[in-house]
Amino acid sequence: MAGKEPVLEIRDFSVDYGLGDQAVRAVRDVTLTLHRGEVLGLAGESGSGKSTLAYGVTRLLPPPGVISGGSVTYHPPGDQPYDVMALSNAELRAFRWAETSIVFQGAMNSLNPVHKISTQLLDVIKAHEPRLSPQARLARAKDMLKLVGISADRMDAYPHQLSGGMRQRVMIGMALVLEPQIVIMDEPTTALDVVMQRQILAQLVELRERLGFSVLFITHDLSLLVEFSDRIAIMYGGRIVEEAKSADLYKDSLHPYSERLLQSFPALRGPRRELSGIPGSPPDLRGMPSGCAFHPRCPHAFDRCSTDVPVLGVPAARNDPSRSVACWLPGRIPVG
Amino acid sequence: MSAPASTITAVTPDGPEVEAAPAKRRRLRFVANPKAATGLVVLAFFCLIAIIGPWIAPYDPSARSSDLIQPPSAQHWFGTTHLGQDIFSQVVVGTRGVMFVGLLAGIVATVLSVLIGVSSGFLGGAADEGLSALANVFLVIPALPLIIIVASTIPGAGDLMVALVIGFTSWAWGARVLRAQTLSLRRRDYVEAARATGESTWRIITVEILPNLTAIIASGFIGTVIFAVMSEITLAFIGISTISEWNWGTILFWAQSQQALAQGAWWWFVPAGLAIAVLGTALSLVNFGIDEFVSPRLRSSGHTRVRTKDGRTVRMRVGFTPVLTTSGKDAPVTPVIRTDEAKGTL
Amino acid sequence: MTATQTEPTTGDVVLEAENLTKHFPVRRGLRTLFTRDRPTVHAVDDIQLTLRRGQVTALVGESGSGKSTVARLLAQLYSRTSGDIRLHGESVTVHGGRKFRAYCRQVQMIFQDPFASLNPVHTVRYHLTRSLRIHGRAGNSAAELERNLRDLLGRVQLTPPERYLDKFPHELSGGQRQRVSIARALGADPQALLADEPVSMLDVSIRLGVLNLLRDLKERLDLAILYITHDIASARYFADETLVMYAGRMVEGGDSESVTQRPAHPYTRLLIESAPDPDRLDRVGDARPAPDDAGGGEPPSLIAPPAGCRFNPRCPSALPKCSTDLPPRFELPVVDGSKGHWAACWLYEEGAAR
Amino acid sequence: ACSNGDTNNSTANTGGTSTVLNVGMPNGPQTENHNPFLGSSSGASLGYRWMIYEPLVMLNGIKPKEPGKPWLATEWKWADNFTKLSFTIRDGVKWSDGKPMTAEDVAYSFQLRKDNEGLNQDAIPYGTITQTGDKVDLTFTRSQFVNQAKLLTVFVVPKHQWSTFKDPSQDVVKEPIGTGPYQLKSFTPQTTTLELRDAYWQELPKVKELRYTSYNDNNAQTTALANGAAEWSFVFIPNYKAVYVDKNPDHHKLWFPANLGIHGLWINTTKKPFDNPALRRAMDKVINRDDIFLQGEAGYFYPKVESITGIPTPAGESFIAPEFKDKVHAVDVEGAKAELAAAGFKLEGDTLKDPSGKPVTLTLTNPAGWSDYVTDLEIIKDNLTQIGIKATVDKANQDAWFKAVDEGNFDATMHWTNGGATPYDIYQNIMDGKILKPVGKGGVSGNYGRFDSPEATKALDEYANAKDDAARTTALNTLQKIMVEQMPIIPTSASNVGGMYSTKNWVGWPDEQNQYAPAQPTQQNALQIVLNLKPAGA
Amino acid sequence: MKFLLQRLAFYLFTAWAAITINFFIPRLIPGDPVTSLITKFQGQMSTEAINSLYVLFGLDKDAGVWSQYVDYWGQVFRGDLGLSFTFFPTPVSDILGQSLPWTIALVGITTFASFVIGTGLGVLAGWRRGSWLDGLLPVATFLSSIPYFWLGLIAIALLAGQGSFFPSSGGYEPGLVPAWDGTFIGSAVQHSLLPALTILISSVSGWILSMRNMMVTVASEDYITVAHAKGLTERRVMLGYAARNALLPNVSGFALSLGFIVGGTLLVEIVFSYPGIGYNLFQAVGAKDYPLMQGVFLVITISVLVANLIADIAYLLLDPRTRKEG
Ligand SMILES: Nc1ncnc2c1ncn2[C@@H]1O[C@H](COP(=O)(O)OP(=O)(O)OP(=O)(O)O)[C@@H](O)[C@H]1O
Ligand SMILES: Nc1ncnc2c1ncn2[C@@H]1O[C@H](COP(=O)(O)OP(=O)(O)OP(=O)(O)O)[C@@H](O)[C@H]1O
Ligand SMILES: [Mg+2]
Ligand SMILES: [Mg+2]
Ligand code: NI
Repeated sequence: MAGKEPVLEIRDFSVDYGLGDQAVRAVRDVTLTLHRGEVLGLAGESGSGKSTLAYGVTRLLPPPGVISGGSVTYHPPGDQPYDVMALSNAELRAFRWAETSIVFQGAMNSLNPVHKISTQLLDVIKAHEPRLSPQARLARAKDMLKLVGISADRMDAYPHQLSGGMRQRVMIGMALVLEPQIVIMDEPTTALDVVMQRQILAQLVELRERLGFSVLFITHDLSLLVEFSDRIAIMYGGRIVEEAKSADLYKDSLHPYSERLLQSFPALRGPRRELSGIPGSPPDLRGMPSGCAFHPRCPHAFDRCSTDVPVLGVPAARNDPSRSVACWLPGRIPVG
Repeated sequence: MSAPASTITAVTPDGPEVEAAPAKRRRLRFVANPKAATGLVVLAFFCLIAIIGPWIAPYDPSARSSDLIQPPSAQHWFGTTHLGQDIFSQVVVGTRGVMFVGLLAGIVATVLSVLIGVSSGFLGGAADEGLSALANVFLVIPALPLIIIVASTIPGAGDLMVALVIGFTSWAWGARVLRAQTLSLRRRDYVEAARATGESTWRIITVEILPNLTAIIASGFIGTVIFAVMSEITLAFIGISTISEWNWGTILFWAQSQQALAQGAWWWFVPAGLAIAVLGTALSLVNFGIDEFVSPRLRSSGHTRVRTKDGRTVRMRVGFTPVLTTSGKDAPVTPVIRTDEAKGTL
Repeated sequence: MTATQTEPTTGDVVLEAENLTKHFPVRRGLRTLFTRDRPTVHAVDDIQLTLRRGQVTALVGESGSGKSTVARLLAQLYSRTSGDIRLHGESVTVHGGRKFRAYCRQVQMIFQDPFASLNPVHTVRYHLTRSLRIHGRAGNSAAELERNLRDLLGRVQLTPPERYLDKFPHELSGGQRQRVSIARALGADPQALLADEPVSMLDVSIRLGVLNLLRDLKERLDLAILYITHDIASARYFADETLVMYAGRMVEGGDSESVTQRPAHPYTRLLIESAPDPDRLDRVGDARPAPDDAGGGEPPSLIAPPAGCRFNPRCPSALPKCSTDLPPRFELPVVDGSKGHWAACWLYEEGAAR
Repeated sequence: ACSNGDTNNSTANTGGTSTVLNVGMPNGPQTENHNPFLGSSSGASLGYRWMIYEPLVMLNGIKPKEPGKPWLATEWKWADNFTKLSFTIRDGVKWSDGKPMTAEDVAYSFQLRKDNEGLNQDAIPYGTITQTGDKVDLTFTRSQFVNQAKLLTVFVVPKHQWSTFKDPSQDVVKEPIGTGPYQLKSFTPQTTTLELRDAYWQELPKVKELRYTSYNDNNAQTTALANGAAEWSFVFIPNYKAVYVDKNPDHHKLWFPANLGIHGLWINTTKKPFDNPALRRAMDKVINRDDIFLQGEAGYFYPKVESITGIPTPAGESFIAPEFKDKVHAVDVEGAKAELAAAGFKLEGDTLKDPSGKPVTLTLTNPAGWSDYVTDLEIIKDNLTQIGIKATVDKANQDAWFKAVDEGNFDATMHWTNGGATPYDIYQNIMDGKILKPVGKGGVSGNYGRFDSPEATKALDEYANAKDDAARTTALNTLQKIMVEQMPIIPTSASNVGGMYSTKNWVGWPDEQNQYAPAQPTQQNALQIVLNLKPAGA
Repeated sequence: MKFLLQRLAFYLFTAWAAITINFFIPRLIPGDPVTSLITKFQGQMSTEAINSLYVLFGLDKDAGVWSQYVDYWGQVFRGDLGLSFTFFPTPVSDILGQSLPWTIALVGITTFASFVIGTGLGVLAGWRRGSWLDGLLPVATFLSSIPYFWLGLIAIALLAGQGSFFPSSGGYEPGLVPAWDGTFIGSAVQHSLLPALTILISSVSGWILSMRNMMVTVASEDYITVAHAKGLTERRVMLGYAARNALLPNVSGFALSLGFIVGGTLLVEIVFSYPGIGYNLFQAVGAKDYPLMQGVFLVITISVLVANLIADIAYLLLDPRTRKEG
């Protein structure tokens, strides 16, 4: 959303798994900006590097993941921006959750099974706001749970005593308890029923209105994203191949991959259209195709696609600063 | 209403060749684990000695000589006993008994644990209840005292008998692990799928389930071998089992009954003990290798330290991903951390 | 062997289920050990189902509604509590042995997770050979077997076959694996395929390929397919007929287009409203009430299911009757050439207030 | 801390001279049981029962021919060819609870044995037991010549205490009352402490306190001896010189005199070709008793049997028949070969063939844990190769071995014989035809080799029931002759009644020069030794 | 609750099985205590004594197996384990009462200490993978492969020489009478140091290794990443999240290992002449002292059962998932 101020600027960001010869680059030179208050959707097929990017940005990648390049600049409201990649461990700890929180895919696995949910909630508050009195902490935790629709008497439950949907709500509540600027959500609802999924997302959107945080929302379900997010970035083979407002992307996608991806979803309403799917299989990180990673599966590929890597930029044909694409097809080559 | 056929052909995957590693290599991959490799080499060495020991031993281990209680020398590498017997020969010849009992007990216990564990896990119901109760009882009843009691009361218990006694009393742990694993395998789709294809129960157990238990069975086998070796040596050492044949426990028994350490004859005592420890270590290493093979998380990767952009060395660890370099384009914004008092100290 | 191109005789009933019921006994605690009644999970109750030659029947419903249980009952992997399963009009109950083999030669099942349904220690060749062998279709010589194997792989478009025959499952992609599973099922040359969520574990971009393949097979081999899914949009795309399950019971059924476009049962409506849909005009973020759901999205307990209509605690338009009496099937009026559309809801009782 | 006896003995040690004697035995933790009748009691196991309960007569086990010392009996007399025995009981002896000891107590002590089979461990055929004044008269149903020693050394228990026991064989006698100079002070599973009584019918000994410590095994006991924590013990120490004596050569002493019991290689005389006495004699000629003594028995434990009659010396010196007086055993390979050749055996290369042409092989069996016997067997096996006998050593489980020996299912084994005051017990145990049972039938109490010699049986019977000494000597000489000619067992070592002791704090121990008692702390004579000890400094 | 009742039923069953095994052991095996006694004395006890010993030990009677079995149960319930032969006529229960405290004190304390120390080191080693603590692992593997008794003997030879602080044998100073006073307890502690150290060294490694592996496994769980993401302190994540969860399987492992530990201590007690129950078993085996053997076995089994029960309860307290409401 042009004009809005950025809250997180990811620049030329690369992530490797392993070191030296065995290194596998799972995220390549990603540049992406999250603006204050928006929901940015990140889509792409399995293995395209969505989670890796999210974990990399918060430096939570498990070994052997290493960040091999780039910067992630965080803009605190009304303060100097700083690079998350340059923080020391202690600084990082203070940064986490207070500024950026994460909701993972499986809530059962994100909650420690042996602690009460109240303990886990209070832990966060205690770690970041040690001055707060225990009563105040408790009150805050209760408020937060109420906000996500969990009654205070479930505070002392253990994770296994809650249903999947409730656990996911607890996680969301926990993510918001410190009122961070950014909430990263990595497929937070894939394990849930569609009914439950819609309920939770509706609640989240409502909370965003109230608290004003930004969301980086990751999923491979494009139809969900189109409906839910302000902007969408499509990843393929570790790179962002297209970025646009969700409505624009849905109506008029520029990258052949996005196009095909959108055609893979059967629609529930409207006329039954023919679906084609995407032939071929996803690229292997160890042996990435040269040039555009999508060219072996692309119906429009031509010579240049297999030699040069397309850069992400505002396509000449559209000249709309709010969208960018990485493709060599005529008219999609960036201006300048 | 139907999709064009062209779509279907287009879908035909001709994706990249996914690492075309031959299957065999995958199964033996755990040998590539340095721990497993070290363990296997040492183990192979002991096995070799067990086989050729009697031929390469420089002396008859029971033969007396006039060199009574001699410290190690060129003639007697590990010195001699109170009867002038060559300890090196005893250790070499004694390897066979140790390996024999260890392996046989391991085999017996493994076969029992597979039979009981897998059938209990697969059959379920009353059979499962009964068999797992049996396993639990054997698990809780202390094995070594039981072995001592049983071994001490069987007349003429030779190596074979000792191996059987150990084998018959130490299958329970493996059975329990296998049962749990079988229970989880039984629920796997591929077992259901095999059933739905029409495979017989017997074939499902032997061909579909058992191969997937290989690592656990192997690990249980190794564990039992360790236990059996220790038990056998213990029995020999406290003079309970028949010690007609030489083994390391017998050597220690003689050393102890002749008060070797009090006499200062450390050489009588140390080699056999070290041999046990080395064999035990080798077996444990193989087991670690298997464990790491099964659960790759346990593998301690070679590179755990990396160099960061400012020249520091940082450990790779959960929760704090190291940052290697910055792209030179934009100089990173100088870190300015809000030292907001309300947010606590940094 | 290529598919015999006989004219699809749509309407031939292959497999039928009537009043199919499955209750799982719950492990008893010590306290309940001595009481008379054993608690049971009412996983499936009173299911009516017909699979016809050359037709795809979709079974949709939320997680835990008993879809897989139905499939397993039909595959005779579970013994049923009551009800009847008829194969070509003949009632069958088999537990194992030769009769079971004879049954599964005609009815084969495909599992949800292609990563779990192939044994990691066996090659593709092994899996397919077994399937052929068991059903006596392996041929008499090695060459014949080889031919049959290639034929099978060809049918699921894994070509060239030699590239896949000696691979282990982990060397294949998800879509390829699912194709191998399908090939294995085809190895028996069945008349009915029970596909239990065959694509839900696959990536979006591959899903469609597998579904298209199944559709192609249906047409070429004249198979009767039961397609189980929780993705109602794919049911619309793929199935001729769609049945909706809720908490172990069928609540609505009819041709796919009618069910998805004109859902009748409140649960079906909730389901369809909740499904993500880019074409929807009002977006999630917009001020629009969440779909009506009085139960907070929680399915009911199946050990003590609600009396009457099982959806009544969550139903926004529940009548007093709903919590006492079990609604029977009510035929719905024909609209736009819809076929056999029905709903088990008191709202459609003759004369009920609409 | 226990390494230096003095530091922790401070409670009892006053000044420079010791008042405590530390006795040790390698018998493991004890339970409180002071019943002198029971071999399983701590009193018996550690030996302190003899410090509390005294015998009627004190006999010296290593000088069987010496008349006994009057102890609680002042006089004793055998009559009617050893079927009658009368004691005169000492006057003025008091029990440790102050009550006087009377002839009634003595009679009661005999009666107790007669009435409880479990307590009559010598299986004495008691007749009548009568007490008149200070006299006690006993009759027996058989001649008790061979049991003389056992009867005279009977210890006496107080009737006033023992008659209150419900079952004397199952009572642990928590508060032992005896006539000995010591009484119980404290008991712990590790250590029993005895203290000196105020009064005693003899001169009070110098040792004020006796501490009996039970170590768990030979190793621990040896260590305790070596570092002085134990001053008196009886234990097998391999390489005793290095491990024990050299730790303090001035004070660490041991003396292991033989008594009349032997150890030897028992041969199954029913098995061919070992039923041939010539073969057994040849085997005897090559077995090196010195090696067995030095290597198997660590050079002291079971003294070597020198005499070819198998009678240990010097204890049995006086019993040896004139014809064998100076015949000592010596290794004689040539002699053995000659003997074999004469009997029709052939030595082909290094294999001996019996007269029927079969090679002679032999399995030597003993329990695995018995390191000295097994060592002996290794030596024997080695020795036998000199005459071409191929022997193998089979180390069996103890029970299996016992059963095999009992039922006669063995080729040859190291085993002991009974012991007693005369060589009769040895010979009876080896050759008595009355206890002979066929191979395969167990429950024998001797003659494991199934040696069937009516001549020997007759001689044994004559010895036990002879009317006079001359007849006895004749019978014993016959037995010796049979032993030498037939060799039913090949004697190697004598039983011992020895001990290790330290002269650091106490002197007056028995030794080669002063053989007043065997040196073993668990023997009855231990009391004599304690009475004889003097502080080293004095 | 239900879980606990189930476990209880299992324990009762195991106890029954153990007692039954116990009952049949002496009936299935040859050899008898009298001959063992005779052989033990190697000639110092006359063969004449055999009959009187049979009478003394009450081995001259015979009864039906079933009635014996019933009698045996009656005895067990009365806590009457019969009379020992080795220490005839001391009741087995007295002997056990005398030695059990020593074993419990030595083994109980050291096992617990070993568990605590090993688990602590394992937590660190697992958490700081790749640090110097990894160097501990091969050493630990080696140490855990050394037989207890061998280590004990070497320790005695090296450390308990003449004039050393470490006594080489016994549970306390020979002259002392057990009492709750400083001298005695000091002496008991001093005598237990070396055996305790031996047990510690050879058993601690097992805990280090298993705890490390559990930590490594747990460290890659999502909730640990979440805990890091929450910005909790290192300590809190390591102890409250990782170690707390990694401990659970180790608790059951702890209970199961008790059986092995009792076996292992038997050797330590033999080697260090420690007056414990393991040594009793050794003696009993040597002397064919069935009542004592049975008694020791029973006590060991029951104590292992009790320890297991305690571990089960601990597990119950530690893992909320096993706690079922209602
Ligand atoms: N530890 C690792 N070592 C090597 N490669 C890895 C590792 N973890 C992930 N990868 C690879 O990195 C790539 C990106 O993975 P990532 O999990 O980010 O994908 P994703 O887009 O989140 O997929 P999904 O939709 O399945 O969650 C994948 O190809 C994966 O195989
Ligand atoms: N073997 C079993 N024992 C007891 N209960 C079972 C068993 N199998 C299934 N159930 C229960 O029966 C109900 C229906 O399960 P089923 O697997 O058929 O649901 P589903 O619709 O296939 O769900 P999903 O979409 O998650 O696959 C569930 O509540 C489940 O817990
Ligand atoms: Mg992901
Ligand atoms: Mg299912
Ligand atoms: Ni001390």
